[in-house]
Amino acid sequence: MLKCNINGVDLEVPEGTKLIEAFLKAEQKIAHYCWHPGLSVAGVCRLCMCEIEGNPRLQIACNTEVQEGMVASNQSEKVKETVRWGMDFHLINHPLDCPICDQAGECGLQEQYMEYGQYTPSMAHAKVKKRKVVSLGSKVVLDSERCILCSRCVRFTDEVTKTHELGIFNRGDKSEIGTFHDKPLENKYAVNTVDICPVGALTSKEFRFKQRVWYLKDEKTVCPGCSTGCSVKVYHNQEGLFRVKPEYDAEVNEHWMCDEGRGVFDWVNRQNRQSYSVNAENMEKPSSSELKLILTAQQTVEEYESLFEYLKSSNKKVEVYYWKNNPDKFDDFDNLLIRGDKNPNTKGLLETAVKHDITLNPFSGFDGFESFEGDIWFILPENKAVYPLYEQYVEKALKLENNLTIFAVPKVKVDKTKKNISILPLKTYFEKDGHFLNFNGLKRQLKPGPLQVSSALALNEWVSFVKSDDFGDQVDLLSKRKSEGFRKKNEMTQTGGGL
Amino acid sequence: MSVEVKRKDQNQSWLLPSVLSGMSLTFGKMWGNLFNRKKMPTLNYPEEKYEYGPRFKGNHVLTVKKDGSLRCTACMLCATNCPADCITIIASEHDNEEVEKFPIHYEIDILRCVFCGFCEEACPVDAIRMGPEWQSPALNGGSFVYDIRHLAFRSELRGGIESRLDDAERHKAGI
Amino acid sequence: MSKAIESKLLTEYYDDPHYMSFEGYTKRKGYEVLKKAFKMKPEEIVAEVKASGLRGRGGAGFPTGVKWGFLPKNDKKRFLLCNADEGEPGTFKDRMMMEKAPHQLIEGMIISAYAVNAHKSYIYIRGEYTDCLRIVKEAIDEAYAKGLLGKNILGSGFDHDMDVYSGAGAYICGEETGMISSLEGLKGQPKLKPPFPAIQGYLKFPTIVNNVETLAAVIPIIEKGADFYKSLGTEKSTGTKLFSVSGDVVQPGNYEVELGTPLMDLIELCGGLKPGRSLKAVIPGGSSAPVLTADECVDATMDYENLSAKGSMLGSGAVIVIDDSHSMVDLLTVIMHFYHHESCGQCTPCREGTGWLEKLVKGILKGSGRVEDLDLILRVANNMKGRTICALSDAAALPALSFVEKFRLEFEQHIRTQSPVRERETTSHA
Amino acid sequence: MAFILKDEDKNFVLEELKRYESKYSAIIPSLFRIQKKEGWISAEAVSVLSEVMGLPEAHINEVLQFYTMFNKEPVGKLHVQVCTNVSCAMNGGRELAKKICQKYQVKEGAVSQDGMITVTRVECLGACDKAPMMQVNDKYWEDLTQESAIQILEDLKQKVVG
Repeated sequence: MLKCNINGVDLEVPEGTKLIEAFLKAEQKIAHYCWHPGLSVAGVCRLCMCEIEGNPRLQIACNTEVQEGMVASNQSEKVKETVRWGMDFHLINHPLDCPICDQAGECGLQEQYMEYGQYTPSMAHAKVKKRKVVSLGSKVVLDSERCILCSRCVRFTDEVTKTHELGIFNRGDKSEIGTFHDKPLENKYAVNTVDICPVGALTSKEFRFKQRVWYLKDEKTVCPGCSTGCSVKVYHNQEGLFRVKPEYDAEVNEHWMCDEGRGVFDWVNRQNRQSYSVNAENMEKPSSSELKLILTAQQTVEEYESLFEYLKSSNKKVEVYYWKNNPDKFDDFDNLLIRGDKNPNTKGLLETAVKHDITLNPFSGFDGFESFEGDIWFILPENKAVYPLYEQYVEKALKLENNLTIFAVPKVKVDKTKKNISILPLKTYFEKDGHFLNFNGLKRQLKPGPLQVSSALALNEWVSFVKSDDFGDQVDLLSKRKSEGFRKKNEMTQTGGGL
Repeated sequence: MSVEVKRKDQNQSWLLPSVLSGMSLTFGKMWGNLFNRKKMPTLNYPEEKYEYGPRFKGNHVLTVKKDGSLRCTACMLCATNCPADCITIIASEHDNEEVEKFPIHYEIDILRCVFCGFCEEACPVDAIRMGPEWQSPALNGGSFVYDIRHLAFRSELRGGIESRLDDAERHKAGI
Repeated sequence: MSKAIESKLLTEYYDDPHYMSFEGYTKRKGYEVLKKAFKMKPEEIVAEVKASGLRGRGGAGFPTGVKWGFLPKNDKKRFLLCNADEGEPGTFKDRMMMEKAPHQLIEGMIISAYAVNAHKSYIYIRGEYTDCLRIVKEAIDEAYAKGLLGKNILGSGFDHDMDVYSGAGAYICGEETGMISSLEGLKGQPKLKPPFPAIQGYLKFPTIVNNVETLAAVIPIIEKGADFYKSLGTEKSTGTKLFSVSGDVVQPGNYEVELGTPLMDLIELCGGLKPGRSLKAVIPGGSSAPVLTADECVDATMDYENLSAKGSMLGSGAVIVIDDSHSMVDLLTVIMHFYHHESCGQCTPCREGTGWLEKLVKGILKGSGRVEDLDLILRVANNMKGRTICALSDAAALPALSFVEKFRLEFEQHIRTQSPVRERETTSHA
Repeated sequence: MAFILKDEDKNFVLEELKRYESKYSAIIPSLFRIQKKEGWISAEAVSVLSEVMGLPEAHINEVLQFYTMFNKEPVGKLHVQVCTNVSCAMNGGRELAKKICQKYQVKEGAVSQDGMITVTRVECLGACDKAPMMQVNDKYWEDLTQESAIQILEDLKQKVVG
């Protein structure tokens, strides 16, 4: 450990720490654009200037390693003046189209201008014109004029994905980010470039113009897209969920996530959900003593616990079937984040099953079910897109004559005259409490966010209903629970501003 | 604290003179208005309508460019700034990359509006203005929600408001 | 004032047209010094160069021996690079050296490589010098054929390979790390320092980068000893230097003189100013060096210390003489255009600042400028200086600062005559 | 017009790949080779080169766009590059460039109608003692006057036509 002093704050940092990291660790403000903790040092924005004792020249903190006893500060007027001018140099050719720009509200330039801005612009000449609204591929749009050439995106494709699609072409103030014309930015991690872009130069086609970011709240959660279990932030408001961004997690995904995972918000939105229960009273009737249960690894450990406990205590003859997505691609891994196992909690399911001494039979369709007379519980996966046989199995299930209970997040279309089928809406990962175990057994906690479908319950909550005596009343109550009104509230005026 | 009580003097106890002076004023005006209609301060609403000054802040108008397209860029600053939360905008991608973003849906719930004018002030491109129109009658609730058709293309409006603004002309005029 | 004489240490035989061939070169004692060097230990050569006080001739003037001493003391792979990407406006000495005496460069490089124990070297020649490329390439082939390159050179047990690499038109590749980037096949953008090239340079190997003239100057140092070399020039600026004199002199060209020669003598050596003209200014070290006014020129001597004391620098030794027929506004526009054109675009202050400066100066030239713009130029330039990875932003800022500061009257005059209306406006504000 | 890399050029590229310590170093020589053959470097050429060299297109394009000596657009048979930096500007380099443009009725950077001449202004070419100067294709022409420059170009034009 090295001792150093940052703006008068004494702290100890491990060897090899960059000065800028020490600044951030000491909770000192320091302007920066090009430096990103997950990428190599470029040192081109020249904003993280600081004074180091014993060095007459200002140094950039991102390319300086902390030395024993180093005393650094960025409080002097000289540094502040330099940073103000550094900001100005960034802005002289930057178009002021914040109103149109999707990044407005979370833009590095806006934020840092508040702190380090010059406020009296002295540039009175025509700005350099560059290309606008350039499609870099199916997911990302580029606006060269807004780009400050921090090179984060280029370094990302060079260092993280190693796909090398992006480059900075030309030189001087004509430099532009771009792809080579017949090789667009198409990789499975492309939208990360949008996240790391400190300005609005790169925007995501999916999220573009859907919402202004200040209308959104974020909720930290775990991506249920595959067994990697990246930590993510889900952005939502009363109208629903709008996007997912990665959250730093040193043990799992560091700063990144895959583009597939960015789609995990869609099935949470109420228009795609089973929003009411069908024939819930079936659950109350005395049922058969035999039960077949089909499940996937998309529920939390807590849900499996309570489910298995119930099965054990119910004195029924129970058979549990475990439905895997794509069994042949199940163990794939792309050496970065994406795994073939598209369930967030495979490890959790297997461990809980062992703990409760439950045998998991592989599920491969309803072929052996014809002679079976007892009850069937079918817990559908919430992320149905990764189950290629989903539609086929659901269709088959709906034709069964057994007393069938479907626990579903996605909409299930059912003939209402069929009294043997009951459908119970489930909560998604975004709405429930509990935890997942990822592929190597790391525990990741879910936090319940705002409920999107009011009658939805988590599996463990349904199980506790089933166990209780007044199941019917409870369901009635539940169906009367009104969906929360969702008029778009103006967050800014409500909180009294605070950009 | 003491209060001084004023005693009534003799003249004030006589009511008739005051009544008569009031009547003379009333009838004086009545005759004056009857025979000199031009000076009459009231209007025969709704046949006659009063035209307010150019600074009057009535119903909203969305300004348009010379080519007839909306000036609005759907930045949502008006909606953000609106204390009554009466503006709803849905943005979309424009084919022209110079425009980039435009509203495909712009609604003002005029019954919620408090006519504070914050939307006008928030607008960075002078796309919304408070106009000379001040009556907002309608037959059903839905008609109080004004959409683009109602808000824009109002070249017939008078009262000092321009609803058609061209950037080139404005630059020339030094705006 | 004593009339300066050329002291031809490097250019002694340049008049001989055969000097460029192997035969011609060996006839003039070529490759003799190499034999002498091989009898010395590498450390002795480094010590000798250090003792001679030889400073980098490319522009920065960093002591060569000290630079060599930065290399890690081990046997790991390392490279010697010769910087022949001569892009500084006004400089043409390396071109002449390579065209007239390629073997001199090769010999100097072998000695230097032996001293720093590098077994591979590259000569990075700017792409526009197609003749140089051809000549040097042929000379290298010749040297290979004669056993002066390759395995076990002259029986000394020292192996060395040499190659040329052509630049492709970028001023910034004259900066040593920019050159390393270019040689690595990247854009010629300078790299962050630290780590310095001597620790991590070409492909992360320790690398020494020296100018053509520096490497050639190693020969006389080894031949005649450090003491002799030190006896030339001044105390801190030892030896001789080639000055590329251009502009308004009668005989522009390369002149090798001792360091410390008075500037006026050097101009005299070039035949003086054109008849009927008077001196207005001199740029003493390539376009990036701050300009000297005629008054400052009088007692200026061409050495590192005197010029830096005058706020300018010796740079690459490109002396551009400007007489009273030229407008300083016009010349600054040319210089600013050059730096705007050549900024690599990496660091923000330089990328944006060079463009801004050009717009400002051009505005003044074209008549849309205002007196306030002069202050703005100073502020912009001051905030570009020393804020970037390499020295290009300094190189752009320094001439802007010196031109505007030293010739402010002329600039103001220009603004007044070109844009009288605006001028009235601004004064009325004040 | 599809770009085809001839076998000899391909071999050259493969040789260059082996010549330097880093594969990337072969990019500049390979681009020069293509430019020598084609006169300029097209996007197709970059694609082909990327395939032959096994290096990302974006990287080769970065290098191509960075250096000024690579022609990203077709140029005339005589590529006239007139130096307009300080020393040459002081001796009439800019006027020379303008004069040549006028004479051949061609805009700077564009190709003249007969496909013969492209005039570009370039930065210092290192011949400041013989200013003004120009480089026509690879060759330097120094100590010019407007008349002598035109004369030289006329002669060269004759040679090309002949």
